[in-house]
Amino acid sequence: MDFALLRDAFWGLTFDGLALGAIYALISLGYTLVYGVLRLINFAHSEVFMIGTFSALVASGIMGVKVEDDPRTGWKMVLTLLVCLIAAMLASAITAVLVEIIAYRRLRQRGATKLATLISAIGVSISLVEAFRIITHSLPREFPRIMDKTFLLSYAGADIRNDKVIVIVAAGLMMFALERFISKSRYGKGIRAVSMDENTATLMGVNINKVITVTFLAGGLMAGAAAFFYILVYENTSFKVGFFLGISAFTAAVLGGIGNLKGALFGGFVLGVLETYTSAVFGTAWKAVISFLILVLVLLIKPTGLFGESIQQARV
Amino acid sequence: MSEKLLELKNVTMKFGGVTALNEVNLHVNKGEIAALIGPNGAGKTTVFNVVTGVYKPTSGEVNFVGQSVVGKKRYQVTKIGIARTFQNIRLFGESTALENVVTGADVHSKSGVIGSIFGTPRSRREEKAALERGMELLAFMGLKHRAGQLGKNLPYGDQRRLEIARALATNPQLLLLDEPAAGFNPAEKVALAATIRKIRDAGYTVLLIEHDMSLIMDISDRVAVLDFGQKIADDVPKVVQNDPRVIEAYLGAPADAS
Amino acid sequence: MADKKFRYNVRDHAAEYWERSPKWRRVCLSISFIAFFYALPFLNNPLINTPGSDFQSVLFYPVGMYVLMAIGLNIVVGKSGLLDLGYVAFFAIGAYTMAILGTHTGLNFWEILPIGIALAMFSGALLGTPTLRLRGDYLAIVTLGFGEIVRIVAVNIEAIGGPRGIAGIPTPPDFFNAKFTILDPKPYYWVLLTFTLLIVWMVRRMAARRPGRAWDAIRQDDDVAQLMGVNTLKYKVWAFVLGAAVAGAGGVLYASQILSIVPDQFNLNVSILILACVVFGGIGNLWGVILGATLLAFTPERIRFLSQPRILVFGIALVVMMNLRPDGILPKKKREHFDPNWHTVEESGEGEIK
Amino acid sequence: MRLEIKDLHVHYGKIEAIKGISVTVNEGEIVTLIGANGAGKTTMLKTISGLRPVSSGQIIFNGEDISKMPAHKRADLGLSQAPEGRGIFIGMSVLENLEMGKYNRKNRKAEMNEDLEKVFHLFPRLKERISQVGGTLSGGEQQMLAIGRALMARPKVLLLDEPSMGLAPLMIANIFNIITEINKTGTTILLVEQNAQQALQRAHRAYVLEVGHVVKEAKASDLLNDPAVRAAYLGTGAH
Amino acid sequence: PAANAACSGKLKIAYQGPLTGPEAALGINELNGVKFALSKFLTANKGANVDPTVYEVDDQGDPAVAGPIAPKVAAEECVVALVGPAYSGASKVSLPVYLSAGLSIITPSATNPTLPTFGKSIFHRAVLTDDYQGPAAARLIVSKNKNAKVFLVNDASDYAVGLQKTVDITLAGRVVGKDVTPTGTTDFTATIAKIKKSKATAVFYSGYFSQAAVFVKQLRDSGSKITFASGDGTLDDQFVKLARKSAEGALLTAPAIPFETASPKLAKEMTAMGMKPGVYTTESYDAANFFLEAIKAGNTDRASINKYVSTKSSKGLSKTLKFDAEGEVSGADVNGFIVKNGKLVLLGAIK
Ligand SMILES: Nc1ncnc2c1ncn2[C@@H]1O[C@H](COP(=O)(O)OP(=O)(O)OP(=O)(O)O)[C@@H](O)[C@H]1O
Ligand SMILES: Nc1ncnc2c1ncn2[C@@H]1O[C@H](COP(=O)(O)OP(=O)(O)OP(=O)(O)O)[C@@H](O)[C@H]1O
Ligand SMILES: [Mg+2]
Ligand SMILES: [Mg+2]
Repeated sequence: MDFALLRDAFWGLTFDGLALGAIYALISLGYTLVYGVLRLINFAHSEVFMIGTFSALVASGIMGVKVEDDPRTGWKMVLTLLVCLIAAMLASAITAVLVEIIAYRRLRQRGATKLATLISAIGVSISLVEAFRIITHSLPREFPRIMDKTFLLSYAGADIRNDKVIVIVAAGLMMFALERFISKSRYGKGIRAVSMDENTATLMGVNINKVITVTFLAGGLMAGAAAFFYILVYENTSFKVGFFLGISAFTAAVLGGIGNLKGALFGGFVLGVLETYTSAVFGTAWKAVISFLILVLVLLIKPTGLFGESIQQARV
Repeated sequence: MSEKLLELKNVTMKFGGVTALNEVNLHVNKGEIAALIGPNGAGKTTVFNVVTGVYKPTSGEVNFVGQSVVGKKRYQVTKIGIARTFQNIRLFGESTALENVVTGADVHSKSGVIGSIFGTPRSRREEKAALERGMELLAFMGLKHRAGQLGKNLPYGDQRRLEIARALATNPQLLLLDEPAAGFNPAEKVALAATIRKIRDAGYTVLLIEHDMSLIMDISDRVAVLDFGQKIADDVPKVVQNDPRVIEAYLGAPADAS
Repeated sequence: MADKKFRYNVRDHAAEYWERSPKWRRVCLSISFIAFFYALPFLNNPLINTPGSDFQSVLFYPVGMYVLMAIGLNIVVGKSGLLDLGYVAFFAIGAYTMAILGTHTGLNFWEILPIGIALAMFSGALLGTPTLRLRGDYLAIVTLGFGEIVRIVAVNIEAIGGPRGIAGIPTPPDFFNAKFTILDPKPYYWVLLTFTLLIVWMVRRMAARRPGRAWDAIRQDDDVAQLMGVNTLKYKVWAFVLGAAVAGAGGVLYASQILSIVPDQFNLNVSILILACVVFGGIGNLWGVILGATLLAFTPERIRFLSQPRILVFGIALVVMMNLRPDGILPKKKREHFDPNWHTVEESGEGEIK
Repeated sequence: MRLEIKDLHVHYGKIEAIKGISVTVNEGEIVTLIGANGAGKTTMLKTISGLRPVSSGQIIFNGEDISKMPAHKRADLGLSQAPEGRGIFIGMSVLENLEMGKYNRKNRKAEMNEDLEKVFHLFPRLKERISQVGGTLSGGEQQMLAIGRALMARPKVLLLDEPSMGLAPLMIANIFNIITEINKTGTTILLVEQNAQQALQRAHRAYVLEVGHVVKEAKASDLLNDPAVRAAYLGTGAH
Repeated sequence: PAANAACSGKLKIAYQGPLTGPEAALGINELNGVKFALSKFLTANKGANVDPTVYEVDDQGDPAVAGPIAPKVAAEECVVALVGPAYSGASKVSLPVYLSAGLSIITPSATNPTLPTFGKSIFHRAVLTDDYQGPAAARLIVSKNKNAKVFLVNDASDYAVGLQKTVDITLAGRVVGKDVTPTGTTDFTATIAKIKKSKATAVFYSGYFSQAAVFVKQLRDSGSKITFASGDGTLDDQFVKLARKSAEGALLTAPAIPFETASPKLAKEMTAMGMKPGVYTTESYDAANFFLEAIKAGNTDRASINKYVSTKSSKGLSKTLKFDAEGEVSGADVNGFIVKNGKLVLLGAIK
């Protein structure tokens, strides 16, 4: 146990943890959104993210970026980054919507159990991972460096790097935009209504299919953004990239209180920082164990996560 | 003669800003049919919830045959002899009628998981007794022919009756019925009144919430009236019926005695 | 539509046939049924053979092992409705018990078996008691985490082999004429089959009695179950502990057959696959679960000739099947019983109560 | 807004719950369906609002066959239902539940306050509980909320399934007055009630249902005096 | 078993390793090596006694999956030799079965030192175990950096932990810190903070190339310029491709050499056939060739092929394969490499 390291490198670890957490947060939004409407863990969401990373990669190729090139600068850089971001978001969003149609819709309309749907989503997840494994010959892929990584400033031993700043800020902004959309548009209400009582929701004029599609779409967009930021910071991907991030992001969603957007954001950041701290103190090997124990502790004290509303049950 | 079975002393139940029960004193005597009436949202169901351990009262005492039920787990409350039905029917829809009732009857079984795996004599005995008790109660409620049907597939009226059977199966000293006649037509209400009387005659004590005044007047020995969480009357039906406060808060027009 | 009716009829007919059968016929049917399964390793049928792998071995692992674990998980997920995504942990605990005790003490398989089961049960209770108060999907993540933790701990502790695991696990001692060697999976299969039959028998007894009713009640409406006097936490912990026991037993046997284990074998995928077996077969229905596990374990072996797209095909098949049969292959469909005796008493409250 | 149901058949799996029912509700009318438990009254309403699929037959609303139309579109046409079991969104506040009633209406903002005031006027209790979550309301409060929410949509045809269930006597009288009042402002109403006495007093016409069939159709006032109906549905001792 | 007449002209060489699932990359590298060896052999020896396709055995790198397949492979009479299993875990389960069936195996990549006890006479290993590589890696680091203070990182895999242990022992007093970053770690922030705090001048990463690339990139992006060293799991063109500039100056060791370095010509040929060489391609190519030579020398049954590879030697691309009594390859050198200008440059045998 190395508490001294945590003390000495506190701000640096915190900053880097926030950057990681921002990516978790964006992914966990997808889990939380789908959970919010269907009360289901979307097991294929990690693959929605995975496809986003590959799409950003393809987009960079289309933009003429080569791996051996020097990083771009100026407008050219901004444009390339934007195109990659949009490509990732679009691809992930489309994937998410397709996942809903393939794995969820029919089952839902037939009134299948939650578990049946869960397995169907797992099937989609397995298929996507394997399909990408075959396409990529099981090899990881590298993402070119489009933007030079520079230190903006150093504070108390923490090196603040440009790409990570972008990630943290952008995640916050996207989250804000999503929150606005959900709370200002009718969809937010529609989503909640569907999650509580589908039948009554239709009676109120809610188009359930549309609401669910929008939900998956929004989750997909966020996962796509996460994918782009991930690949911007870590610069590589592989068919199994979704698995590990997926588990962390899902944990983050639960930590924050699954079904709650603010909770997902908060949970993501908290988990990112927490993982970084525990890696520093206990060693990276134990980070999953410690993070999990903390999660259990939180749940035992607050059974619905940090931000979770108490689970709504009809009263007796 | 009037041995107090259940007694609420100064019970207050607050939910955030809402005071659902305000210093309520209430008791049920052994062997009577007591009724609890009052406008919507007066706190009637909340009384049931406090008594059965669903809510812990903000303050006050709830005593059942001399022991406090406050802080007891829900299943413990059932074990010591209080059973209830629900305002919104809450049956085990995927279980058969018989299974629903036997689940209640299991309360007093001692044998657990190990016993049932190895089929110990006690477990067999208890199993048999529970099943017999279940059938008996189904027959009593006129549901014997429904024994093998799933709860969710029963007609509405039978669902209500099955809830009563299930509650009776726990062998309660006190039976709490929350609007058992809701959704019944007049003929069914008459039949239900007879059933409730029979339950009382069999030695159970009943506390009943109902909005149908003719039913209440017909069968209850004593009526307590709640309004905005406060008890405004508690007396024999005739008196309560003509209490101006009750008329104003609840009945509207003077109810004609039938 | 038409074929749906047909399918249900077959099932109902089979069940009715069984119920109508006199005792001697039931005994005969059961015996021949069981005998068939004991003889299965000798069956050489091109339809069910596995061209890419050894059929007798496949019967033991994955098929037999998946069936056993699916039955165990079904107690947790199917009967009491608790979503457990870390079931592999108990399997791992059983296997590691066998591996550690087998290599470090003189105890043999039969002596270790109860210890392994007990340890699995103990950890089930340890995990369950605090966490089973959590509802629904919160439990799912907690169990998922637990499953991963057991694996990670095994990787990180050098004393139990770290990532290299434990090798040289002893085989069970000879049992009459049956010799347990890695070269002959048959005796293992028979032991496994015996375990399975035993557990099926136990589960069926429980399901029809008080615990079964308690679990049914908890699954359908936890609040009301409590108010009907069911100590729900106790029964949930029991479900967890029994499920753990089954997986623990499986783990002990498995380790003694495969002779060396590594932590990576006990990953999340196993938990998910076993869960898939349960749901795919027909959650809550014992026969469905057994069938589901058999199919899901067997299919990837049967389609080995596909080589690269093998797992892809498996994933797609999972989606397609769930879409076609959302309630599983043999859904739990409670049959409503009509006993003519029940109509004899005149209706409308004629009965009497004490 | 005329609602016309022609030879409707509805199934639950293999069970036929509605076996060829024809019902007409003319614009401006209150029509009530009475019948014993399990007669199929709720099923009728669910089918009209689109929650149950039609096996055969037609539902014609304002001249248009809507029997295949998804439920949410029917809501947009002006069909509004206060469902049996109330269908409260348990995690939403009273206000949010009421707002859901207006989910698809344009210029909701403008109408909103006006309609909210109306509902609160009818059910002052709801105003007191405006931010309480629906799931914790008492049974009767939920019933008021369900009716209030249906009114928020400014329906052309209002489907009410046992609106008096679980309400206190004073409130029951109130509810039936409200029904009459809404009807006077031009809303067509199809009412299902166990409280046949009151329902028949308020309705223009009535249908008597028995196990999936219409056995009687008449002016409500006639049924009120029909001895067979009195015996079966009004209770012999009732007044 | 004696030569089977039905197998005449159709002798099969099997390859066993992960061909599907998350570990498949490694298995496919190896399978390609075997396939390529076979196709070269068949073009050079028209009408040879060998089935032109490799008998593929997919164990997903998982001992559990290997369990039921090994007996089937053993029962395939025309399979006379097997390259693999790729992973130690799967090997431990498979070897006893192959031993009883007398099936000769040469593993290109399973480096667990205890494997000979499982395979006994039929076991051969075409790579040096960690016992050789670790010390060599340690010497390489010290030779480049006299006062090296080394930080050790491993990815918690069987291979990595074993390798790190031997490096650790040889470096003894120079090790200033350790961390484990399990497979799937994407963020090395904490590890890098630890490295910086330990004032290490070199880091030895024990694990596979894809994660090594992520790690070294983050290390460089954090501004650290300390020596990066790693073992054969990282010795892959992919590593250089993935890490690009950050890989510059990385020291790598391997008891073998990458296919491209060993023979650029063959590598090109192979790529042209649609197969990319990667980690362990060279070893499996050599292993397959050894078996093919045995067959060419007229051995058509398992026993004689096993005898051939156990006693004779074969000059491979990576080294001369000559197995000692334990089945371990002997007399081979551990080579050192450095990444220079985006290329893996051979430094020669590490003394
Ligand atoms: N969990 C809770 N949270 C907040 N308020 C509650 C809760 N439970 C009950 N209330 C409020 O307390 C009051 C009393 O409710 P209760 O259910 O006891 O009424 P009731 O007398 O049974 O009415 P009804 O006849 O309509 O069923 C109601 O106004 C209700 O909204
Ligand atoms: N979900 C269902 N599954 C199967 N059968 C059903 C279902 N819902 C209703 N039924 C059956 O359809 C028939 C009509 O039921 P419905 O609920 O429409 O009656 P109702 O007239 O509204 O009765 P109530 O007065 O009890 O509300 C009944 O026989 C009932 O058992
Ligand atoms: Mg109430
Ligand atoms: Mg109804």
